[in-house]
Amino acid sequence: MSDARAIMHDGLWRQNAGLVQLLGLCPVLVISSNVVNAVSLGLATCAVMMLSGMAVASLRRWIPQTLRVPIFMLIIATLVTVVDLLFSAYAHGLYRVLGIFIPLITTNCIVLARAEVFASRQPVARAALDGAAMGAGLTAVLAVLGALRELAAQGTLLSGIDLVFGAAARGWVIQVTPADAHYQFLLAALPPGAFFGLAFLIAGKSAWDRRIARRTGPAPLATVPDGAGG
Amino acid sequence: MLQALAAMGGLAVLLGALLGVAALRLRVAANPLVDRIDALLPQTQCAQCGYPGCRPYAEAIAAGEAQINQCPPGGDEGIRRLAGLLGQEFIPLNRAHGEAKPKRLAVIDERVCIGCTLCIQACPVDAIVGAARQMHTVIASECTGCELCVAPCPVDCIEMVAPGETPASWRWRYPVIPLKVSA
Amino acid sequence: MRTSPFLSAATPLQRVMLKVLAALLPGIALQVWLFGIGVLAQLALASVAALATEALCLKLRGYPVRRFVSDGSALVCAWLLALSLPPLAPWWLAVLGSMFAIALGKQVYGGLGQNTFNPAMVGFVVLIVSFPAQMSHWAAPLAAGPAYLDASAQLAHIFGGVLPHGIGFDALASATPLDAARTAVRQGLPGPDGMLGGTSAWLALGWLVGGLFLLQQRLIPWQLPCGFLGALAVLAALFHWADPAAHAGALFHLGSGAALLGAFFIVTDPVTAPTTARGRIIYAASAGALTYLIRAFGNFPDGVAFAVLIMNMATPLLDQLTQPPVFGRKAGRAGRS
Amino acid sequence: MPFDYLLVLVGAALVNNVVLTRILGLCPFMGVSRKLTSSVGMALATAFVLTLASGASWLIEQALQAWQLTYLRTLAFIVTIAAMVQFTELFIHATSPALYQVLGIYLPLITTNCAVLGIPLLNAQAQHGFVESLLFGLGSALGFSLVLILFAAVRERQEGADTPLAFKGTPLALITAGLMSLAFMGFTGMAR
Amino acid sequence: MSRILHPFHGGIRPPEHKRHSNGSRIGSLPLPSQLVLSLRQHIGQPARPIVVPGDTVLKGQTLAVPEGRISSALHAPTSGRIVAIEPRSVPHPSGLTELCVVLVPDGQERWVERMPFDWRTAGIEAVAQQLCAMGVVGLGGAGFPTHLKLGSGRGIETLVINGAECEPYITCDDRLMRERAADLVAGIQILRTLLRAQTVLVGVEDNKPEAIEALQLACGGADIEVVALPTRYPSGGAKQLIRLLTGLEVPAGTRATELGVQCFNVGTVYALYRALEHGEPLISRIVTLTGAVARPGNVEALLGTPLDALMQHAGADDGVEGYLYGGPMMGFALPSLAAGLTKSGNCIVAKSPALFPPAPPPMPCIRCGDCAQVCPAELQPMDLYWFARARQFDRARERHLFDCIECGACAYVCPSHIPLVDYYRHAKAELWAADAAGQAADLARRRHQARQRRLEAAQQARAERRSPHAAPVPAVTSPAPVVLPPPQTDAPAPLDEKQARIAAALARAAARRDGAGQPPAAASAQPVADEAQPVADEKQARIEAAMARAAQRRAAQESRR
Amino acid sequence: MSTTAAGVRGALTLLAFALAATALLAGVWDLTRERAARSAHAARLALLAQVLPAHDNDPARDAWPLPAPQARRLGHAGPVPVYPARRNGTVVALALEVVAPDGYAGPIRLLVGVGRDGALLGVRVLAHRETPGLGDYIDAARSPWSSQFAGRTLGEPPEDGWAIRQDGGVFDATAGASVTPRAVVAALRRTLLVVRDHHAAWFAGRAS
Ligand SMILES: Cc1cc2nc3c(=O)[nH]c(=O)nc-3n(C[C@H](O)[C@H](O)[C@H](O)COP(=O)(O)O)c2cc1C
Ligand SMILES: Cc1cc2nc3c(=O)[nH]c(=O)nc-3n(C[C@H](O)[C@H](O)[C@H](O)COP(=O)(O)O)c2cc1C
Ligand SMILES: Cc1cc2nc3c(=O)[nH]c(=O)nc-3n(C[C@H](O)[C@H](O)[C@H](O)COP(=O)(O)O)c2cc1C
Ligand SMILES: Cc1cc2nc3c(=O)[nH]c(=O)nc-3n(C[C@H](O)[C@H](O)[C@H](O)CO)c2cc1C
Ligand code: SF4
Ligand code: SF4
Ligand code: SF4
Ligand code: SF4
Ligand code: FES
Repeated sequence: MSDARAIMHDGLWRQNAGLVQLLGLCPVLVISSNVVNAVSLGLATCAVMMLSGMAVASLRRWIPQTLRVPIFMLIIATLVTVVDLLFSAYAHGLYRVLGIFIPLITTNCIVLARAEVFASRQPVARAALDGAAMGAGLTAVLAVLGALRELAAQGTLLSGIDLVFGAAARGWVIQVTPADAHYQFLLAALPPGAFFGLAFLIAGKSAWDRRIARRTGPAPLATVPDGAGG
Repeated sequence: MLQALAAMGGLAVLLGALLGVAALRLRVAANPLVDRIDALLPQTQCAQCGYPGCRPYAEAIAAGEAQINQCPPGGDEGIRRLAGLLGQEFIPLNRAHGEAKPKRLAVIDERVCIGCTLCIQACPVDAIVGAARQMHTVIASECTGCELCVAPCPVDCIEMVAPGETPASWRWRYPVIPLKVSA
Repeated sequence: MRTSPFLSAATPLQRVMLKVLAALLPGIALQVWLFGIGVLAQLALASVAALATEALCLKLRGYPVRRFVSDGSALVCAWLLALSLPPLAPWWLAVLGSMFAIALGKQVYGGLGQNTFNPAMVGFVVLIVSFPAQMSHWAAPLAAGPAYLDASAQLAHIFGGVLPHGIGFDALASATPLDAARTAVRQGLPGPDGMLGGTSAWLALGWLVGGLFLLQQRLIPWQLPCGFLGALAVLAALFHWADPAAHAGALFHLGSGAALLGAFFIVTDPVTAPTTARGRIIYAASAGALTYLIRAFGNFPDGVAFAVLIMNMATPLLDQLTQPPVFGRKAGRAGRS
Repeated sequence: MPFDYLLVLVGAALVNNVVLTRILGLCPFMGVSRKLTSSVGMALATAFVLTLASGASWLIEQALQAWQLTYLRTLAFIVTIAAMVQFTELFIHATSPALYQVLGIYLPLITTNCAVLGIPLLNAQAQHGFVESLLFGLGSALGFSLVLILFAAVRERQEGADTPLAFKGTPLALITAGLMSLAFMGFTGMAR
Repeated sequence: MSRILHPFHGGIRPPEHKRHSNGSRIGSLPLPSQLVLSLRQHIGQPARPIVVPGDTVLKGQTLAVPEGRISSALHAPTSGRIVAIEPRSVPHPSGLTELCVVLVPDGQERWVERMPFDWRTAGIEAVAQQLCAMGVVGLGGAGFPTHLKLGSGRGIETLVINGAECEPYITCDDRLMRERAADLVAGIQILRTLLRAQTVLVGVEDNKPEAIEALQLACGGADIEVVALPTRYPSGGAKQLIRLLTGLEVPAGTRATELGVQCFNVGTVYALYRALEHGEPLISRIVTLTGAVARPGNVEALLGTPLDALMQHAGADDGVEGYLYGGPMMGFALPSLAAGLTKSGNCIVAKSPALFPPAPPPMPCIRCGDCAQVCPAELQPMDLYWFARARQFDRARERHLFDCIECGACAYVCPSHIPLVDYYRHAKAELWAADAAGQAADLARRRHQARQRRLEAAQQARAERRSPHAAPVPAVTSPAPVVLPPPQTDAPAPLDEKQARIAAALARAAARRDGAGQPPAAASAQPVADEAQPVADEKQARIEAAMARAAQRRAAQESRR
Repeated sequence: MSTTAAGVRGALTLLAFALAATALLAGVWDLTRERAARSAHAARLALLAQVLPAHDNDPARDAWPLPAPQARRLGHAGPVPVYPARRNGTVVALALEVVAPDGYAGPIRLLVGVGRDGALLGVRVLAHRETPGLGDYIDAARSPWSSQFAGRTLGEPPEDGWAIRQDGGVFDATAGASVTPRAVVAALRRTLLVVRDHHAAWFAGRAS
């Protein structure tokens, strides 16, 4: 099913929210200071996107054009609040760490953008897949950025995992630099570090894309809309 | 629960009514963006962009359906202007639509022309004169170099030639300062 | 093809940079005299790291390495960074700072002349934010210090992190006047008495000599140092007048920290400062004011680096808003018919 | 008292700048900063809505707290903001077509600027009073406008630089934003 | 008495190098064996030749007449025979060729009849016409036709005579002022009367004391003020000179006349004097030969004199590595010495490495601001450079690129040795080209829209004709109002019908060829061939080949689909 | 469609969606409310447990508000809770929220446990703005620095020992960052003084 693959490819790479569309940047930059936070928020966003995609796609017949944006926002805000309530009940530690960034998924531009651009014109299944793919793409970026920053800042991976899986998970933390070296590079943990990290990720992607393009020759001819040229 | 429903319901009724009224009052004006985009296109009308002329392409850009890098006659400079107008990042010309090349003019080889008028029908800017069965000529000052007249000619008598350079038409070149040693 | 003019009378860029380096020498000499050989070690470390980073970046970007590395701008950047480091700082501080300064502050932007932020200050700020502990360990000046480290001991500390037996760093450390002043004020103790800030005032004199040389050589416009020092002094005097107990006076502020070094060598970086006369005044005066505010109310002891970076981001807008009227287009000037 | 208010204003505008310190509202910051003129339009529009939203959301928050419905906060805020943005658009269109021409296309984008929701949420979290809320909103709006306009001017200049190809465009803008954020750390400690 | 000067912003003081060439009197040159006269010796449209190869002409006889509003005439510098009118290389940075009249002197110097012009009674328009016919253009560098600078007789307040000669090396105006001061003053008096100027100011840089003295002497009691200017390049720029002398600033895009001032170069005034008082058209000019030459100095040379003859006369050294046309600040490197001297050729400098050490390779701009400090137009040259380099030409225009007078002061002081003026010239050229392209696009848009409308109307008409209820339609063969090209007149022919018609056309063409063996009427415009038959054959062959090509192409297209 | 009709239609549509959304939310809230409150409570208890000895009551539920005058001595503007830990009904320890106002970069909020014998049981930093990497070693998550206070009383060390080493006291402090620990030590000492002053009442389980 190449259609689904195309949607996945778009979401994960070609139209990646964090690297290409540059939407939903605020949580990406703030919450990516370690892997656990990053992935948690990424998955929450992913869930909201999938659900809102489905909701919008299934309800689109009843949504008047002029009230589109407020109603989309209504749907998204509701779903986000549901997620927020669930976090507060079942992952309280994480709930405190993520703070206002859970409610802020509401205004995460990528959610509304997908609702508007994709979900409001597509069947439910595709909308769900698109939401999931976009969310997964965002989560992937968050995970990579989180890992890079956590490594650079404190030389660990998965610190804070106990907030998700309880105190038992404390041992899962991977100490990359020797603990007694007190390694730290604070810049990486601060917002500027997030900006630099994302910049280098995007630069890397663009360099990679260019290399691929060089290897495979110029892009294939764009499809000409039917009836054009006459 | 009831309180919640009442509160949100009240808010929604208030805002919904406001917006409902607002939506009607909002006039949908013609999109002035199309004109501004069209003004930046070279008007060669060559259809290389994949649209049947410059204006349709302008409309497609305004509607967000087309990229700004599909017009070879406009070249990088044209893309730069479009990017400036639309606040987008510059992207290089999409080679799939053709290469940017210096403007050339159509010249009809008058010894071969059979006067079939096919080229006249093809020319989007009426730059070819001549009546049926008469020899045809291109008005150089009005030819946009779109090459649309080349293909229909049954005897292949139309050639695209680059106008020669004279001191009057000569332009100062971009000062080439070899800073980079390799790309 | 090269066209007119066919004549040139400019001091070549390399010479400009060399003169800036030369202007730093009096201050460096004083700093070595005050703090010891460590200063030279930091200079050397930063220079090597900066040149190496510059060469690597140029190579990666495909530019002629020799020509651009030899333009001297990386050295200026490295020296200014090294001079703002604690003389006994561990070796990797200077190296890391220079790498960030050149790679992130300069080459990512396209190299010489294209950067938005002052590279040396980018390096400095990265360091002070990332390694506040190491960056605030200023040893006391040798002349006044409670303990004396000879050259080899200094180098041993810089490169090996070891101190002679029996001496802890606490024994060597001294708060710089700015730091001491703010710490005192925060704890309700009497602040400095408005006099010059001890030994660093001597240093200030060194930078002043170099700065005057640059002014005389017309390598820096007067608006920048004057605007900077003027705003700093006026604000300091104002606050001191309002509450002498809580705020040190103008002379103290001019004589301590990086005020004069900044005024003559950092605020004046041509690439990152505006080019119009009005823009330069606004830029430098704002930087001076911000320096004072950060010193007096912020968390960092010295504000020069932050103030300069903050104003760097205003430079393009200032340049645009302060365009002088072009010949024949001046309002109110005869000529508009 | 006036001094406290000034502190709130300056604190929100510079010390805890929405974009550079709180990291909110980045999408418009990155997206509408390629041209100085459009950034000025965006700054004006956002400043207006942000201030208005701070005031309106304070009212709503009072009601929600009175009825113990704070879990509806996000929902109520965002619906109000979305409606307010649309209404602003209408209002400007009706009263000043010239201004509308300038701001028109930026207005709808404001709804998804997370600063517009984030600042009211922070207001609610910090239990600010009405005047404080309004000033906090205004200060944040000023801070947003200031850095957006400066950033746009910086980016306009950078367009002409020999930036390495991989960094041209967005990566360089992000690095610049990062350095701006680093520079703004100089303000830390200057207000609560 | 000294006048209060109004110094302009910026400026530089390059080494003068005037001493090489200003020590000796204006010399002359033996008649060269050939004169190459470009038809574009001035700004504007080139002149239209009215002689043909083979004609013999007298000295001063008109060779070409002005074409269009901004143009000027061209005359034979000496008597002789026109041997060719053909593209020859001209003094232009491009090194391209342009239409030139080539004249071989007969050595007899026979003049046409020369008649002084009664400029006192003739109206100013008549005088202007006479100057145009005499080919007088500005000799200060730009070559703007002088008759256009006289205005329409409204008169001006201040007449400024430009004797500044601020560029290094050039001394032709200096020598002119020293040696022909009396004629020059007579010319100034003519201009003052014509323009009804109240004040006359002659600006001369104070590094030419002899010229100042000579002029003052010649002025005698006349109310002409000779003002010594501080030596500072580019005080000779018209706007800078006007500002210096009067304090008025002429904005870009405005003419000085609007402010009541007009400025003429001394050489121009002298030429005007010769043209009006002696009836001599502009056929020669004083040119400085200097630089790395054995005998630097000034010569009065006939227009069209090959530049290598001039350089031979001056004795160019062996070490010369190129020549500049004009001074080192504003001139350009000559691609070849084969061109002939033009009216704006005030100086030729032979370059040697000693005088012109090679510029070090350019470095990036560090925004030091030195250039802004010296820019007489008060621009921010580094910004213009930044935008021009990034090809953001519109931004450069916003920053007043077109106020730049290309004086080169900025590049002179740039520590990074950036050829700034090159960038400005490039940017200006691109902007002009873009403007032209924009106009062409507007034209194309209008024509395209007209065509669309016409086609729509035609379609509608057809639709109406086809509809059964339509009124009986006149048997139209040419429906819609036909504009320039007769459009496809017949009703839409089905494809095969069209093909048939093409075939018919081909057949017709073949028949015509076979029958009369005459070239088609239109072909007579072609360079005439001697024999018809080969042409016909050739045409046949061509058509066949072309048809084969076309068929091939179509086949290829088909297969691609 | 008239303007009013459009208004009514728009209002109704939005109303329908809003009601559905609210209903959904209210439902979910109802379902999670209990659990969320329990989670929050548990988090609070876990934190208190770090500074309190073993106990058999729920200190969070048993907390009483500290009146303003005493709260002010601990650096607060208004009332704050005091958390008692009881074993078999007797109060064995108290946990207090304390503010050290003079940290390097602003106030430092601490949670301090004090035993019946007047000894410090534990110190946890709730919130601070000290320089990361320099002043933040007071945070137990960063370094064990704060554990040195366990067992300290007003007499042990004696009064002039209640200071950091640099100032002649007994408590460690990182060289180059003495402002922060100074503030903490002073705040702890103030806390012990306040507790001593109200020892009788508080450990009897009374507010004052
Ligand atoms: C940008 C810059 C920032 C500096 N920052 C500090 C600082 O934060 N603290 C400091 O003590 N010295 C700083 N210095 C070093 C001072 O210029 C000066 O060398 C030092 O304060 C003299 O030490 P003293 O005051 O102990 O005599 C800085 C220098 C520069 C160039
Ligand atoms: C930078 C610059 C320098 C010039 N220097 C001189 C000069 O020294 N002498 C001069 O006669 N014209 C000079 N010109 C030309 C004048 O601007 C102006 O064109 C001339 O004086 C007008 O007189 P004309 O039309 O008679 O040539 C210079 C122009 C420029 C742009
Ligand atoms: C950027 C910066 C941040 C600092 N942050 C702290 C801090 O959070 N806590 C602290 O106690 N000292 C901090 N200091 C150091 C203080 O300014 C002061 O020098 C130090 O506390 C004096 O301690 P000492 O007597 O041990 O040298 C910081 C210094 C700098 C330069
Ligand atoms: C007067 C002058 C001052 C300079 N100041 C600095 C400076 O403060 N920091 C720096 O990195 N480079 C400085 N440079 C060097 C150079 O301009 C700088 O590295 C550029 O920013 C690199 O593009 C200076 C150069 C000159 C001529
Ligand atoms: S490619 Fe360009 S010139 Fe050709 S039709 Fe399209 S827009 Fe017009
Ligand atoms: S003559 Fe040919 S090339 Fe020229 S505009 Fe017409 S169709 Fe295009
Ligand atoms: S003189 Fe050269 S280096 Fe200096 S600002 Fe001008 S162009 Fe740039
Ligand atoms: S060439 Fe142009 S920009 Fe340069 S100094 Fe002259 S007028 Fe100014
Ligand atoms: S996520 Fe914050 S503005 Fe888009």
